[in-house]
Amino acid sequence: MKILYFAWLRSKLGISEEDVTLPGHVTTLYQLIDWLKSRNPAFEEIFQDLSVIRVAIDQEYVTEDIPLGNAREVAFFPPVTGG
Amino acid sequence: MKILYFAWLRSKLGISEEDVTLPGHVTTLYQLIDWLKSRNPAFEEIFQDLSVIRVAIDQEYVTEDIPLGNAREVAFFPPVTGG
Amino acid sequence: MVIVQREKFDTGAEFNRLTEGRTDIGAVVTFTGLVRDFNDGSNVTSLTLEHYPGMTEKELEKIEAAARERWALTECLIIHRFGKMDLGEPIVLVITASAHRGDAFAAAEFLMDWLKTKAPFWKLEANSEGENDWVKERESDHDAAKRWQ
Amino acid sequence: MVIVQREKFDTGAEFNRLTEGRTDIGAVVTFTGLVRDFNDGSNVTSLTLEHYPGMTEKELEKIEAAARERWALTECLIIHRFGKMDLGEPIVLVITASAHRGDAFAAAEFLMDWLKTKAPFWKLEANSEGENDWVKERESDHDAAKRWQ
Repeated sequence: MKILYFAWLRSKLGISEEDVTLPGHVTTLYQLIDWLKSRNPAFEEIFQDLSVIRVAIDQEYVTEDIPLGNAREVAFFPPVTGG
Repeated sequence: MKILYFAWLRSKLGISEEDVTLPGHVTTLYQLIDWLKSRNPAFEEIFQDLSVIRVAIDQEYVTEDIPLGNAREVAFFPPVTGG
Repeated sequence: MVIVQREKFDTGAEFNRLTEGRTDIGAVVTFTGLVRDFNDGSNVTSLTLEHYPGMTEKELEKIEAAARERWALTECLIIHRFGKMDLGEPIVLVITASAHRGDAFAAAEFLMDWLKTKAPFWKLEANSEGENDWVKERESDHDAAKRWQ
Repeated sequence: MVIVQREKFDTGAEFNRLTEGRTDIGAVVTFTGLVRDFNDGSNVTSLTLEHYPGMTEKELEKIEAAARERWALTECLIIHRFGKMDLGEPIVLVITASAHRGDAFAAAEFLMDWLKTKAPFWKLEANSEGENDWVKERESDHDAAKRWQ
């Protein structure tokens, strides 16, 4: 599964994307976030306040904890500020 | 005093402006309209329904019967349709 | 600025002139009105705009001043043509520039709504039956203008 | 139509391309967002826009489809840039064309409001103190977007 980070999440982590193989017990979005946090304090930090994070699974916005199913791409980013 | 006519008032009358010398008893807008009507059936016709006529005295809109004072120019026209 | 002219204008060129070298403008809205081939059920072949020289400019200047009083505009331009126009030709242009988009949008709509109900222009439409008809005022234009009272 | 590009665009040229030879358009509204030298109290020296390639285009296409469903548009164009931009450069362009001005104005405002809250772009501002700051979301943008619910 590909994980993408944008804007200040990307600059704080120092990476824009990574390929991960999920452990068998990680099957939902919130479980994914917990697992990502468990790996490293930098991830713990960026996911501290989920109210300032937006999530897209396979390029579609997601606002609650849903099963990851066959998702290929999960993106984390701040509220958008374009236009 | 100069009297101007625009749009369908102009085309119905066949004139776009005229210079008139008002008789002494014509001192307000409505008196002017009555006097213009009295001169000729074409004027009688265009002023039949004042709700479809707009008036400007010296290039300022007027919506009631006001004294003509030293007005130099009175214009009659339909509701505007520009833009 | 207010311009009343017989000649065609170029929306893009006016946009460029207005924004050239400016770094204080965050938002620009343009509205362009064009001669359309269809109006109120009849095929239009050309349009002639009559106006009241002198009063037209004064009214447009009042409308611009009212917009500048209500919103923070860095630039404001109104161009309105008169005379005969073919299909597809531009009739009217409004450009509003501001630091923020809300002001630019609101001011442009306001300018068009007031212009449509206050500026002394009258449209004469030629149609495919060879008739020339004075365009009737629209109730919807008056309703739109009332929003700003 | 939706275009996401690094290169500058020319509002006037896009306007001309869109209206050229058309006689069915009565009203065209353009909105252009430009890089402004001042934001939330600091002097901006340049702007860099990051985006989410793939998702950006999809979101903008959804926004265009939503606008076309709500209003009668003969044309609709969204151009949004990414990458580094100097002061005064254009960032975003929305053009809406319709038979009537009400539809063109409403659709252009709607497109900008939704784009501001849905399209995955992020602004990084460089300021005169040599800092680079990610722009914060604006409450006012969310309030504006709520109008269309």
